[in-house]
Amino acid sequence: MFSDLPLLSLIIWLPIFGGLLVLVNGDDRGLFKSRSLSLVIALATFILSIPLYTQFDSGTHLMQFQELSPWISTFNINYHLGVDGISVPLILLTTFTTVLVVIAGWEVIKFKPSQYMAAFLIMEGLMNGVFASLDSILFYVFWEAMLIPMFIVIGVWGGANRVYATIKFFLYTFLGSVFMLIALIYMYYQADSFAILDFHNLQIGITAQILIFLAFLIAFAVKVPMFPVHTWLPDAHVEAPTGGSVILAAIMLKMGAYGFLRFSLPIVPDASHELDWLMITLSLIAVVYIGFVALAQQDMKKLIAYSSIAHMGFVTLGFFIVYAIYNNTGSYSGAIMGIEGGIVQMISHGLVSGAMFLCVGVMYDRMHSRQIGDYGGVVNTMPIFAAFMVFFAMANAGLPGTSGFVGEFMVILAAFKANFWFAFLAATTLILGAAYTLWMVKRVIFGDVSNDNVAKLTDINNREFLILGVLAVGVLALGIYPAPLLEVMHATVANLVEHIAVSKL
Amino acid sequence: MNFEMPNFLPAIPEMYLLGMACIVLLVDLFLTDRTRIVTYYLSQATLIGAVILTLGQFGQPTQLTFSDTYILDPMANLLKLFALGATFFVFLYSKDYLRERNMFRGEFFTLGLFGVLGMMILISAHNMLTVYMGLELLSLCMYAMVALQRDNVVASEAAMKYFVLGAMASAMLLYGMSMIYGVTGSLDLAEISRAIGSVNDGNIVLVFGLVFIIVGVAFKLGAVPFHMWVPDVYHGAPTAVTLYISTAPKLAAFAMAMRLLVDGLGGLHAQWQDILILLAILSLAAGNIIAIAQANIKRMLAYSAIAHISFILFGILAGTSNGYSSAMFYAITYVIMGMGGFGIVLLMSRAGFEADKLDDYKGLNERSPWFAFMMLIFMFSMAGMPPFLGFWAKLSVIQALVDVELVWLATVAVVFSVIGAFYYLRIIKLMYFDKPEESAAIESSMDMRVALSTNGLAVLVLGLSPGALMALCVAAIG
Amino acid sequence: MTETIQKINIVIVLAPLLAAIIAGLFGRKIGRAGAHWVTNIGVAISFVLSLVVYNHLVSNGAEAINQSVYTWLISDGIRFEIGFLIDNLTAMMMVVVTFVSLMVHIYTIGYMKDDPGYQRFFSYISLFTFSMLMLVMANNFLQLFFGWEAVGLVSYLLIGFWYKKETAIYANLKAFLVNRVGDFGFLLGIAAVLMYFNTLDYAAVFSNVEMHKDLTASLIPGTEWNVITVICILLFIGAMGKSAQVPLHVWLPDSMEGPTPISALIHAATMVTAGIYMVARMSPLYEYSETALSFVLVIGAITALFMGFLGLIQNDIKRVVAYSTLSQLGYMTVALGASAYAAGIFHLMTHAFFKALLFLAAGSVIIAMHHEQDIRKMGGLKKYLPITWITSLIGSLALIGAPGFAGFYSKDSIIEAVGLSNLPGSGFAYACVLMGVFVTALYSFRMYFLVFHGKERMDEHTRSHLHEPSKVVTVPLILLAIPSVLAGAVMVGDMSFGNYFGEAIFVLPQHDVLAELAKDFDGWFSMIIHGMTMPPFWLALGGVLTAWFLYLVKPELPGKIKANFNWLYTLLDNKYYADIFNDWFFAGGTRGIGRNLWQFGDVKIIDGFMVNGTARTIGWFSSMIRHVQSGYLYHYAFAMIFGLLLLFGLFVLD
Amino acid sequence: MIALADYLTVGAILFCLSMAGVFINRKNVIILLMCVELMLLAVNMNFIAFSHFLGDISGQVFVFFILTVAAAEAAIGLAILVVLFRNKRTINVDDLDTLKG
Repeated sequence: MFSDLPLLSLIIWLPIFGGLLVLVNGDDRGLFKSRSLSLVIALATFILSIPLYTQFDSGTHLMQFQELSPWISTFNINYHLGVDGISVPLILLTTFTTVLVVIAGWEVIKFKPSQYMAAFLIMEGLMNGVFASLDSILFYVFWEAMLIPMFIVIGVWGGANRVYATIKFFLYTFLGSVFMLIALIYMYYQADSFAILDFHNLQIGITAQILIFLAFLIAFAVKVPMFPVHTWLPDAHVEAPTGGSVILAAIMLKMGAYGFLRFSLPIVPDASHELDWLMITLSLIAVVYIGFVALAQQDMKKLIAYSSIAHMGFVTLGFFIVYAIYNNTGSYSGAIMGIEGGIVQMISHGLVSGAMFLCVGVMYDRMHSRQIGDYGGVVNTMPIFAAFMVFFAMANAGLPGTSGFVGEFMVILAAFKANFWFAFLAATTLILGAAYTLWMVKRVIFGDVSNDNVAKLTDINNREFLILGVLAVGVLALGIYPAPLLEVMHATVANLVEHIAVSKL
Repeated sequence: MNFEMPNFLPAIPEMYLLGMACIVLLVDLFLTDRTRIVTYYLSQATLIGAVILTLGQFGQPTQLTFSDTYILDPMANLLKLFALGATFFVFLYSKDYLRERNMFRGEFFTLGLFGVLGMMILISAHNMLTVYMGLELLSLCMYAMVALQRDNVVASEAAMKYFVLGAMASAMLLYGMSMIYGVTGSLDLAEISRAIGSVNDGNIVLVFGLVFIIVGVAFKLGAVPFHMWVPDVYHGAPTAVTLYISTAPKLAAFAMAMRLLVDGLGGLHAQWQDILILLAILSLAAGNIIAIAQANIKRMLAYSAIAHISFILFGILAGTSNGYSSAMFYAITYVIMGMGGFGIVLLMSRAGFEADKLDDYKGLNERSPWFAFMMLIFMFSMAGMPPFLGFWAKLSVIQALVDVELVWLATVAVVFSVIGAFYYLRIIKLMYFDKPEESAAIESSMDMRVALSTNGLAVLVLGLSPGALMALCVAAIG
Repeated sequence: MTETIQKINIVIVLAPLLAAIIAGLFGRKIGRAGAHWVTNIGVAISFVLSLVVYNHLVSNGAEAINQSVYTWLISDGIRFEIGFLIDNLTAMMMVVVTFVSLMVHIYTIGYMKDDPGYQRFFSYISLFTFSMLMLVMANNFLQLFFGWEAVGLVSYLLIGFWYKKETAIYANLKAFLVNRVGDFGFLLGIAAVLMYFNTLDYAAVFSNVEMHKDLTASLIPGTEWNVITVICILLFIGAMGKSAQVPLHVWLPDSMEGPTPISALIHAATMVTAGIYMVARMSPLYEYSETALSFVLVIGAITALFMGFLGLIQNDIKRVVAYSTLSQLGYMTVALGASAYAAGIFHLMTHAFFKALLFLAAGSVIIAMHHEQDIRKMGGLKKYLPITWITSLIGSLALIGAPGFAGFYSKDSIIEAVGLSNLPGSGFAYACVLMGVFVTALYSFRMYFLVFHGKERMDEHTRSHLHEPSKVVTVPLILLAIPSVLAGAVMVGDMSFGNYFGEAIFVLPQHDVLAELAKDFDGWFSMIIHGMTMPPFWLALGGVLTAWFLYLVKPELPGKIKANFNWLYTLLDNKYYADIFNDWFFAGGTRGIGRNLWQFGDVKIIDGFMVNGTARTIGWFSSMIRHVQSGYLYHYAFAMIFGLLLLFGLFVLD
Repeated sequence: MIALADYLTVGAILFCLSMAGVFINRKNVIILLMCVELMLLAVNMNFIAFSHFLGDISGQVFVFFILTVAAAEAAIGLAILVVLFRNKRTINVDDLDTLKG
């Protein structure tokens, strides 16, 4: 029944126009309306996105659900949408997370709830657009436009130091992406088109490739974020409201990694080959350095933010060990595992970090503090919550059986094929990840009731239980049976590896 | 000696405008303050009429008239259309502001109309004499308008500065023109262009002339280091006048640059490209950086205007029709955005309150979510964020630069855009993140609200489908 | 029949899982009784069915079963599966695990009856049973790792079961992290297996070992490493974590912060033996690396002896047993190192019974003493707790390897096997295990005498309430005491010297010390007779007598010895300073590195200097150059003229 | 015979003088206005000289326009000056420094 609908357009524009509707509707005419309206829109979008998975043909790497119509003829820019095995899981993650975020903000957001909800809905549409665009300018438009609602969300509903954080966030990411724009325009003159797939087949000289790669790198590295351009993330997370943190961690970071797969690797494979040492180094620094830094954090959100950076290090590591595997073993066997592991890690991190931020949000809503030192013995007053928190913490530490394990496992396996020491350094996350996560859990959750505020805590209500429960099921399901997720991406990733193995010089 | 009747048809809008401006001037003499609104309506009707007449010329082939001193081409047509339209909005936005300050008199509108006439002449100039006449007509009107509020101390200071510097710049332009005239033996732009082809490259007089002409153009555009008047005049002039100065004349200035540098001195592209690169980078850097330190929104927007000008220069210096059309697109886009930005300032101001401090915008989202949203659109658009119109303007200019392999320049441009984004963000931060210092609702007339909303939505809608406007600009440059 | 067994296998695994889920999620609904019933039944089902499987394989001699349950994922053409490999080794482990687990489940009903976390506790231990079964039944490295980590998780949860106790939540974090250090190596080992064998399936890997035995890799540029050695050592690092071998042993004594049933089940009988099991399972790999075997041997020997010393000075009843566990794990590891895998596994089994027995007995004492664990405050309990007393005595005798008891057979096999081994380090190992016998006997009976004999040192109030705990506590003690006596004699012929494990354990002929021993083996009884003539027996006897003399005959003597050898006592009391060193160097060091990297790297350099520095510079620049706009007309004019000259200058330069 | 270059030199000197006048004079706004007029005269000188030597009349036509416009400009300039004086009670260039930064 869905097959003849322009599904991709729907999941982009339904939330955007829905968001505008919520905005226009306003919150003065009764809070209930704007919230339930938002929930309906978010749910509808989620339902509309399901056929993308169920009707997806996993046997081919070609773009599916394509939509193409001319947009700006002057520059040959088209409204071109389509998805493959890499983007479908990310779109599903986006639509799914947005539903949770809407529910999570239900009664917590008292100040201008309609604007809050509208911002998230609009953001959802834009993020779907990022993952579904096949025209690079269209991609860029969605990519950049996304910053606006996020800027507003952090700035309006954020914490005390929100102005610094949000402007830092905005300028950092803005600075990153403008270089990409120049690279895109440069390629437009080579390909005479802004279509991403045309870029994939472009022959480019090595110097140009390296410059393009660096331009992309700045854009995507900021978003991922990779060391050393990561410092906006902890600040943004700390100040953002819970929903903002969730979207930031669950989806926005993935956009950078997605960019590597969609742009950097296939468009400039030789430069990727040439500079893979840089990417691997930065990724490993992200894992190790950030792991240490996370240990030192006193603020729960900051800690989880740093852990996000470390986890995203696995993603980029998985993507860029391709050539090192080839150099070491003489074949590209293992490369697919690295990339697939990276993608799985993206999805998993979306769920786990989202859940972690929601957990912190649950506590913050009650105590209005994110400081680890203000807590202690939460399990005494919030046993159900504590169970969830420990569970997600374990997932964050990469316990097998949770989704957090799958990606890390695959990436470490692949990294070993590239170089023992890559795997060695990557595997330190086993220790560091467990150390910073569980140490926090120990200080926050366990122990005797540390102060009166903790003693007054009430356990989670049904709404919170629903969100965390759904996420827990997702985390567990992906951990126990990840095959369906990988099924979708096999053909695409295999084709990608085949494509990037061929030099474009 | 046989006298040939020139073909007046290409200049019909100008002649109509001249006639109507005189009528408005006369009619206003007979009106009392109570009935002054008639002047306003008459002026707006004049502009609408001129728009209609201009539209009537739409699509006509290029024509020269008045002994080839006057040209009607698609570029002129489009620019005039937007100049007239912009002035229409300027009058509309200014109405309430002028009333509250006892400035709602015929002078503003008649000067405004004559200024538009100057712009149109400048846009259609095909002879250095016409350029000069148009420029002076426009400038003299603007000098007078800045000083219109007679008891305003800063305004008169701004007017004085504007006048002295403007006259000096005119003189320099003229000096350059005299040099060009000396070398090429003609005032006609087409003749000059032809003659330059046969002049040897290193002709020092020609270069002298070129530099002086560029100074004149740069002054009009407000490019660094000939920008000094911009902040003071924008700041000092009554906001309605600032609005006028900051919008339509930019189109005229763009046209002047096109006429002189491209139509006339196109053969010297290699020479003026370097100069424009220098001016553009200076403007970009100075505009964006100094704007950060401003506490007055008019002054901040002035510096932002300086920064925006550099993008117009980028388009022109690319030296391709692609570059010209993107510069034109940028100029038009800037007019639309700038109009909105100052429009919000006018909307916020009321008797005795200028709303020109940045802090006046604190918590606007709580006082008026809709207009806060409009301002957000203008600011993000100016910062060059998609999906707003400003992004496409920047995109087209940057692609024009990349096209001529000035990738490094494109990189400089975008980096400074990021620095520039900071002060736009600050406005949004004030509107959205801060608590309002006063809770009074924003009062304004309905037509103002509607117009401003249209303006804002235009930035959004044109941002979502900029194709048509871009195509128009491309067609206009041909 | 095979298909039925395959289904049974799935039930064996799922029954405790289901029970755990029910007790965990619906604990409040089904109440305390509901929770213990559901979990006890779940584990009982597993136990009974394990016996069925055992019977099928061992008694009926059926073929080993290698079954696949489902495909976890496929990537890069490599299948990652969840599946079971059931052979004699597995079957034995299943029986041991489910049996001990069942005993502990029953015992817990009594031990935890007043605890508010009753349902949670049952849920955890059932979950543990599930995880442990997943571990031992795995037919591939992935699932092994899954079970490996899952038991780690449950151990973490159970050590921190009393989450209000600061020491408990410290201990569980420590346990998890130390285990993670082991897992770090383990995971790398798995990655190495995948890289060189391109599969994680046991069968496929083991059948290809020989082909890879001379393969080398240069881990550090310029040096060549034998791949099998690398894999084995990496995997063994995992085993060192889980089976608490020096230097990763530090978590185990602290894990005694958990409730006693847990100490019995997880930290003595089953989970900690996972490493032993894993190495035995990997025997086809280890056999091809003498380096790795030597490494295993030496580590095991160090653990066996030096952890035993620590048991001598402990005063906490559970800690004494804990250190004895460490030492016994060392014995098992030594056996593995000497290629006497079968003896190691045999000791694993007997140890599971008697150590669980000892722990539960200790638990019984603790209940009776109202949660007093200091043996200096006990004494003369024999008459108050007769069942506990007699079962403890059996356990202790089994532990020290008194001839006839289960521990005797397994331990003697190990000691003699080590004596025959000629791997590098075997001499050292032999010395260690021999000395260990004396030490074991000394600390075991020191505890035994201090608890059950001698003066009653408890306070009056406690004494008046002393009585034997309820049936649910004593019945498991009795049930565990039976195999602690008998298991050795019954199984020794098959396990140590027979062909019990079939193809599950692979030994190269030149390493096969047990086969050497088997030549002299002539039935269990003659082994007793033979054992009496061997040094271990006399050493054990000496240990017992020393303990008797020191703690019953001349109780004032230990204090004098302590005073005379103060430095030694201090060294032992501080556990060789391992904890202090770890706290200072690793825990403190990492925290310090983290803080410094953060404050210096992120806050100062990146944020302070680069990000905010840029912003500040621009801001400063902005506030400076705005003064160019001085407001003076002549400056403006000058700027224009300056600009004019600048443009001319541009041409001059051209 | 006076050569073209001589005329141009005079024009240039006049122009430079007036430019110097604009930024060296810090006292009186009226002097500024006069300097501006002088600049235009320098330009006129150029135009007429070129016109003469080129034998082209349009340069001289331009001069008439310039003269006319200069008159209008002067009118406006003086008007602004009057306004300024009424507001500030001074026509000292140094006092025109309210707007800056």
